[in-house]
Amino acid sequence: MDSLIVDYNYLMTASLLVIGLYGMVGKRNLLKKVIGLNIFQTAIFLFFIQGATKPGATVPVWDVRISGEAAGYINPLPHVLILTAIVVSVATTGVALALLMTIYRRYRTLEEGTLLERMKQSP
Amino acid sequence: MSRVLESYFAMAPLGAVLVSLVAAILIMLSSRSPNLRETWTILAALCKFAVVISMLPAVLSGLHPGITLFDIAPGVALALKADPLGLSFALSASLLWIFTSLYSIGYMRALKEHNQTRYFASFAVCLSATMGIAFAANLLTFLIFYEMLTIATYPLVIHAESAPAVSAGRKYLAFLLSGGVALLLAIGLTQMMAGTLNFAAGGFLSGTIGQAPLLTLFVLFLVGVGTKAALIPLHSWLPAAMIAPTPVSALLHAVAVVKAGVFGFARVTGFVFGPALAADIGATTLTAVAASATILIASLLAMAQDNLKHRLAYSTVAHLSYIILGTALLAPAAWLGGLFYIAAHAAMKITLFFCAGAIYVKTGRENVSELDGIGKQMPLTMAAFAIGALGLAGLPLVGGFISKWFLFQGAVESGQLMLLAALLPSGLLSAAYLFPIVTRAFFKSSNDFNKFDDAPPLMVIPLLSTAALALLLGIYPDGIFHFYSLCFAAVMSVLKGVVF
Amino acid sequence: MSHLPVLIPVTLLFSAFIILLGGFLKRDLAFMIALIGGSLSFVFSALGLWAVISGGGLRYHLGGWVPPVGIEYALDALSAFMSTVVTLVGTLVLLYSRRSILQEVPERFVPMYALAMLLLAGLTGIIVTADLFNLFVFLEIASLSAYALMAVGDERAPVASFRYLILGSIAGSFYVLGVGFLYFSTGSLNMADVAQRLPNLYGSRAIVAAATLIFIALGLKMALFPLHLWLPDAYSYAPSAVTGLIAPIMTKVAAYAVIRMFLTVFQPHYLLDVLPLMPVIGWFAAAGIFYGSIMAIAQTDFRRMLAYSSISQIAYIGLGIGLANPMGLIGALLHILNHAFMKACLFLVAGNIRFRTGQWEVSRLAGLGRKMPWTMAAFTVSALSMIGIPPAAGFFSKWYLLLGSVDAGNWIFVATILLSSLLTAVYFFRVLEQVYMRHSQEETVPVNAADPPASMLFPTVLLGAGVLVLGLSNNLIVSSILDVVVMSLK
Amino acid sequence: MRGSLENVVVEGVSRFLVPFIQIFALYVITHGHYGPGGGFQGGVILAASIMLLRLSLGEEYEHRRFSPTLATVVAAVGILIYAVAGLLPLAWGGNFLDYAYLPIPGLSAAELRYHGILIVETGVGLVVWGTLVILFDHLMGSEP
Repeated sequence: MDSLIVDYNYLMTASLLVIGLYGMVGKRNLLKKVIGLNIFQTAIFLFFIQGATKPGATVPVWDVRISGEAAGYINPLPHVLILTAIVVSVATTGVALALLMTIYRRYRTLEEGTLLERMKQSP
Repeated sequence: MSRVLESYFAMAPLGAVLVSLVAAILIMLSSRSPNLRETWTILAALCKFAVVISMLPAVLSGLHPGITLFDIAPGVALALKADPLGLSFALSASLLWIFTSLYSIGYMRALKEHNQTRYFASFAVCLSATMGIAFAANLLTFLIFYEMLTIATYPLVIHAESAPAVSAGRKYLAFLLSGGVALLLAIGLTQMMAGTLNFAAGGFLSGTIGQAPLLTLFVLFLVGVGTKAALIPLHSWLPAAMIAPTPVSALLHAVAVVKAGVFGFARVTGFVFGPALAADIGATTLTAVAASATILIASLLAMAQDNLKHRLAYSTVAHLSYIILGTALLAPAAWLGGLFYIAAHAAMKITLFFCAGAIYVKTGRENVSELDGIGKQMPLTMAAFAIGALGLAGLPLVGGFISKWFLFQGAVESGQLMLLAALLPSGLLSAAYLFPIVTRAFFKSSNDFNKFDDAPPLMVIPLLSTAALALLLGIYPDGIFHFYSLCFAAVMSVLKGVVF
Repeated sequence: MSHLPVLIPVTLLFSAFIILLGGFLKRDLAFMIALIGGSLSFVFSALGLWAVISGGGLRYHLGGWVPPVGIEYALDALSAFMSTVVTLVGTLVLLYSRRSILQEVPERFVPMYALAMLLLAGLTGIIVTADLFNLFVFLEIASLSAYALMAVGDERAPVASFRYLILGSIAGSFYVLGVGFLYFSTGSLNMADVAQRLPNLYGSRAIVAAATLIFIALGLKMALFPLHLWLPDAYSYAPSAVTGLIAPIMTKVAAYAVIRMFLTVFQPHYLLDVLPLMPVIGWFAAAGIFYGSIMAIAQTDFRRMLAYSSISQIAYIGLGIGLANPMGLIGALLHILNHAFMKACLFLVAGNIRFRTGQWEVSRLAGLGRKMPWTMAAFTVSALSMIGIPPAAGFFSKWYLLLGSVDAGNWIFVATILLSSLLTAVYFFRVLEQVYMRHSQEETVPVNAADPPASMLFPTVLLGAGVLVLGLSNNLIVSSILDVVVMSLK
Repeated sequence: MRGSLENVVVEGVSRFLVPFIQIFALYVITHGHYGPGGGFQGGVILAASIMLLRLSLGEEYEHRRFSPTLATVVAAVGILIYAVAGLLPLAWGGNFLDYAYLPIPGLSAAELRYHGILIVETGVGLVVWGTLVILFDHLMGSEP
């Protein structure tokens, strides 16, 4: 528990996670679900980026003043991973939006309740 | 033995299985031409019988020809082996298939049945499965063919494709698949307990496993094979399955399917547990009680049936339990009687079913009460029926007598005098539900049947042949096919420790 | 030959893009390229399997960077086995798909093949990679293409696909989160490396979180009860060929990932003794077997019935994994293979039915047995195999699972396996009865219904025959491949 | 969002901005292998420039200049570049993506790696550019 209070940023990340999850599961509007998904994924990105930081370190680009001292640079690996994860997230969002477009064109709604009704009507 | 012969005998059990499997394919391919199709059936039947009987001298001389194909699960091979017990079963099934094939052709053509290709193909597959069951050298191989038989019989049961046929088919599957599941579990447990599944005369399970697990295992086996053997209360699929065409009822429900059940039981007691161990854990008593109850209840139920095939079905239920009873006792005579009854009962019961079918084809009648005076029109058929009925009642000169004699002897030998209480009345009961049919046919008169007009020769010849076979088994049990010697050899191998 | 691990997914990946280019020139070129790419990848997988059997595992360092710095691809008995299964079944379905897609969604012909190849690339990538994060990337590649492929189906497909997307993304995110915990605890993403460093950290709560998150994620991708909610709709509304491609292999690959995590990353000791997740999986799976079977019985739509049957069959795999003893795991792995064949065959049969009759209602399949004899023969074999009738393949996976359960002394699992095969019999024989025993009434089945063209029939029948061949040769597979996989459990 | 906004300011500003955006994108791509940046980022910026044009000048006009088909081709070419750069080392005895084995004469292993990354980043940039434009078109298009 202590660590959560001291590292308040993790607390923020966790709350973002929860907000995102709520958006995905709790919201009835499909578009809001996608937004929730994005919040959720962003929280995860933040989690990774936070894990990469070191006090007093700088960006992992060669610097003559620091030279080969690894402690002087932040861990670049999570950044690279998150770069990939962002691409994945963009692609997911893209596919999700494309699906929503199709759904909307077909049923003229993105509200889950109305959508289910209309799906029942048109077999 | 020369090398050629040796390799022939190694392949023979496999050949016996494959012959009709290949025939099934040929039958399906020649669906357009009924004559060609039926030629395949007959050819396959003859080939199969030739292959099976060719093993007879070798087996009687103490050899167990067979082949181990390949491992199908770790430590368990797909293996076939012809031992006396298996050969006697295979011999009776393949011999009777020839008659049934001829009879089927007559029956199916006379009734202009639909979908005959499926019928003959399924039939051939059934026979393959039966051979596989007979020659299986271990429990897993046994199970494979056992399930194959279940599935291959299903199309035959629902051949009529009517609503009652479909519901009978469902009942059939429900019972037999459940039985298969019980058998699967039993075999799985055996594998875990014993580490092997290979049949060994006298059993391979050891008593060190403990009485309770062994008894549980035995009950599972009993349920597994008991469903096919129509042991009460697992019997009710059999009367329902009588909706199938009569040749199916004849061969499958008097010879192949149900006999596969009792044969399986003999395998389990004789080659998995061993009679001594089975007696030790109390399994024999349990089985004897169940079998005796089945004999009595089924005989009584048979009397209440007016439909001829149903009456015969319940009679089958009762008489199958003779075999179970015999092989459950720790007495050589009982074993001998039981095993011999596999062939004897097959010959008698198939005759009765053939007769029922012939009557149906000729007159369209299915009920006992409608058969008054039919002996005048169909004397040959009813004469054969009379022979079968006499045999089932246990009268001398017919195959049934030999078995019953030994069964009585075995019951006395093993000290289970109680069982006589079941065996004695059952012969009378059999007489009570079968003889009235004969007397009705010959001694009551009716206007419906006046002149001689028996069934077509393709039906009459088979049923007379099987009746003759029943007589042969009764007069000279070891004649021609050496059923007696085979059963004797099987008993000797299983009960080698027990004084004869 | 040392390049095999990377060639398997990369061939598929690149053919996906070549399809886009080739598709512009000529539509059928897309199909040809897909087929060639799939077959090549299968050949690579088979060669890899051969190499692994004869000479042990292959390890491959992308870009020459040695792990833990670089990304590693590895072929061991498990992954070579899986990738062979996936590419073989995938290629057969690709061969099948052309006519089906031309009939159902002709306007999407080229992109469908590009997406299908991406899907296969993702799946094989998951299989060959030995890097935790790389696995995530491939997981998402596969999932994204699956969402897109499934959305092309009928009216309701986009909605089903969207639901799948939301749940799938939650799963993907959970997985990354879990990997994050692992990475920050161990400092490595390479599976073998992580496994080496983990034992010192068994007490850590971060590892508990990591394991829980990762297994929830993979359970969702695997559609393990109760995380199966996305599956029935997604399978029922997608185009036939797509379901045929996705249903047999995608959930299996997730199951593979579970096994990989269990055997390689977390190690059996941790998941059995320290944090007993495996028994949990086993019990959920046992519940899922019943749930899937019972729901399947309740369905009137043939494809929906198959979808629920998938849930039940996947749970078999889960049960085997949950048993976590050698027999159970062999059963699970064998069932991955067997079920891939059976389900592919069954869904292709469903596709054939749709191709000729345009519908899937079980009650309206009457008389098809005579009109489509080969299709229905394949169906019969697969159905019997699903029920567990020997010597079809399905029997043997159940046999091993049964022995595993007996070995573990878990009688409830034993009863589950046995009873569910009866339940399976109920819903398959209901169909068989319709197909063979009922005569077709007027206007239920088109008069001219017949077996589909050879390009569709051949894969269907081949898969059906494969079910039998696999059944008879299962001991060979078990002794030469699977025994090696479960060695570490003995 | 279909058709031109018919606003001279918006149109003029976008026409003016786009070249700069694209130059910047190229800068990001070409410096990715030794500084912050790379193919992903540059590709996104390139795609953004196309999207800006589509939004401000209208799709019909824009589709003629940079058609959806062209976007697909760009993406496919990008992956081809990546594939060639990745697979070529295989033929010269290296591992997949091991640029040190690229068959370019007169360069040391380190230099080869350095330029190899540039080649791959260029490919990646093209893929991202093309793919994002495809996605955009798909989302904006009236009918699939």
